[in-house]
Amino acid sequence: MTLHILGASPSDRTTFESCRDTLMDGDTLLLIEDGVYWALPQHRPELARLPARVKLLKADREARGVELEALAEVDDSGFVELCLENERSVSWF
Amino acid sequence: MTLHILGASPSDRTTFESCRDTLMDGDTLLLIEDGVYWALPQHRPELARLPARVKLLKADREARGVELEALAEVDDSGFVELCLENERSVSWF
Amino acid sequence: MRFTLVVHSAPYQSASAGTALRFARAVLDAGHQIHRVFFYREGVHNASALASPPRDEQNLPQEWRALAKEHDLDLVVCIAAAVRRGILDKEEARRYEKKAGNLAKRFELSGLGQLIEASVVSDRVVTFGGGR
Amino acid sequence: MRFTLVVHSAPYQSASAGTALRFARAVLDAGHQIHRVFFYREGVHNASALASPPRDEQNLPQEWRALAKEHDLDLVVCIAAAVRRGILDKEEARRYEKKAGNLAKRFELSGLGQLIEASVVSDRVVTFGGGR
Amino acid sequence: MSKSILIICRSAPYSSSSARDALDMALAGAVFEQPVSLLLLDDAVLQLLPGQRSSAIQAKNPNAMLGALPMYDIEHIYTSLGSLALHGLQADSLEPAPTVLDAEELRHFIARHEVVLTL
Amino acid sequence: MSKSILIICRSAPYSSSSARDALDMALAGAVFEQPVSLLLLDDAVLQLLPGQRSSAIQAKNPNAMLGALPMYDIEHIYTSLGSLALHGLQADSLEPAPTVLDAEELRHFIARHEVVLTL
Repeated sequence: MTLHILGASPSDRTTFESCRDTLMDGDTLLLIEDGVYWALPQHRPELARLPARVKLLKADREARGVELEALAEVDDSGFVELCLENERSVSWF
Repeated sequence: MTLHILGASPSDRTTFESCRDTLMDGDTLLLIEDGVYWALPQHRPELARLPARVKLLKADREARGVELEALAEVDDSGFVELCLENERSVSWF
Repeated sequence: MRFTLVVHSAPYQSASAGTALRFARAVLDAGHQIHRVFFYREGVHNASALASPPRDEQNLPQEWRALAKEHDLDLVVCIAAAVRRGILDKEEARRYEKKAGNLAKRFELSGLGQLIEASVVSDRVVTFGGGR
Repeated sequence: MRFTLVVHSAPYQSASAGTALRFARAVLDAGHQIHRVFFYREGVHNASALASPPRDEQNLPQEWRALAKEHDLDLVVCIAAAVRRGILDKEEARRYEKKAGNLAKRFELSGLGQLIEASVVSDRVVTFGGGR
Repeated sequence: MSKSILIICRSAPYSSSSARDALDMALAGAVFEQPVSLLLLDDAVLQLLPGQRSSAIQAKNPNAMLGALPMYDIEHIYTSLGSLALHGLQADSLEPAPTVLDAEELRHFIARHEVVLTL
Repeated sequence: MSKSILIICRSAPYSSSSARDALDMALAGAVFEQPVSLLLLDDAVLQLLPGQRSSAIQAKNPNAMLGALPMYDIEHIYTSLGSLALHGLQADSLEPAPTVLDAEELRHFIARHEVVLTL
């Protein structure tokens, strides 16, 4: 299992699509930095279609004023936990 | 009249679309740096639909191995000329 | 578990420079080890001894130094990336005939082999990119 | 005609650092004037006196210095952007209690007012960005 | 001597120093008594999202400073319909509320300025 | 001790130092006798365009060094069908010719490596 870490804003579709196309069942996608803007209502439908579990990084989401609503988030220690639960991480930026 | 200078690759659609949406009749679009990849056959149809004259920066095009074919290019002194022919320049990156 | 962090961005260039520091703290707080932090590409500027941010702004070079002191971290800056970009230790300053170096204390210049070694011996490697 | 150039990127961060230098040469070759080159954001690293690229690589700080010497160019580095990022002249080095500065000769630290003034008095202003 | 200066920022608030650098440029223009316009395109419209608690990442919130621009005689912050649409935002839910330009207005807006600085 | 290392580069050859930095990482892996794979995604596939005359911009052509990787026991340069499609390129017109992974192969390819370094 792989932890995918996406830090790019939805305005960077190429990065999102490359990340999306490498997700496998059982993988986790962690949205950090400008990646948390994927949780804006406009972009959620695409998140919902991903085959991976999706989590947001709490500090980055709060900083940017994005609502959590029905999504799951982790704090920095949860980020570390996700790294341990998965065998490898791939960063997309 | 405005000189628009686009340095972003076609993989950055957001930058292209913002640039495109500000072009007026009589404006010139100069493709520099990774912007010259817009001259790849795959991306040409979109260039052809722009309301502006399109030029490539020669050194950047040659460096990246992109064919000129039916497009127009300028060398660095032509870049300076384009700045003078237009009242202002807007850089997109 | 043993972590290695790879940092590609300079402090003001990308949010990821700050994310890396927060992650490092979280790793240590959870009782895990950091085998190495490897600064590559523009990330070498995290090791500037001359960076002088306003008081009300985060000072990443200083915070890395403090964390390294507290936890005896191995902060390695890629020597080839650093020298090109004007980050020099005393020895490199001499070699390139510059008056003084500017590598902050607790950071060390070394080769990419240190990244490969760290990748091999660590349980997890996490890249903090941004600004491709 | 009078040009002002604004440079936002560091030498290895974006191709635009090199584009700016080529453009400056072309302006001068065509017999026009450069009122000022203003280095902002990561562009401040073009003014590093410590950058030491391999011999077979372009050395942008050195080439800017040479061009400035030949044409008496006004190379202004935004002081607020520079100090944060660890580019200091002698005076700033003293102010922040650092042993030495690292601003290359021919470059000068000054405020954003220099960019505004240059924008007002120049016929054309061209931004060399990259790495938003 | 005076020139109309347009500053175009296209970056989200914390992705880099870009948002704050654009503000500093705008303020410098105002201090030197030049007519300055600030146009937030694409991700830069995200600078106007309310409720940013940036202390969580030890960063300064550019949003607060955007609200102070009228004190420097920069009365309007501009954005485009396209930028709002990119992230599905409504102007009246943003703080400070921007002046929204449609496609045609945007083109003429740019052409109305003598100097355009982008970042 | 040995680990399989995947290096993913996503940058065009001259947009930044990324392409050359990825190569340096791959070579360092090979020198330290680790099994290294180099995957060029998205704009990085443009590193393989033939006929790059980079002396025009005083830059080194990473293409030449990519061709030398087999000497360091890095036999394959990988890319994806999606990356070729992004720029409308054919693998057999590229130099050196990459090994192309379809979507399914790409996912398994990543999962096969113990360490993934991106830039």
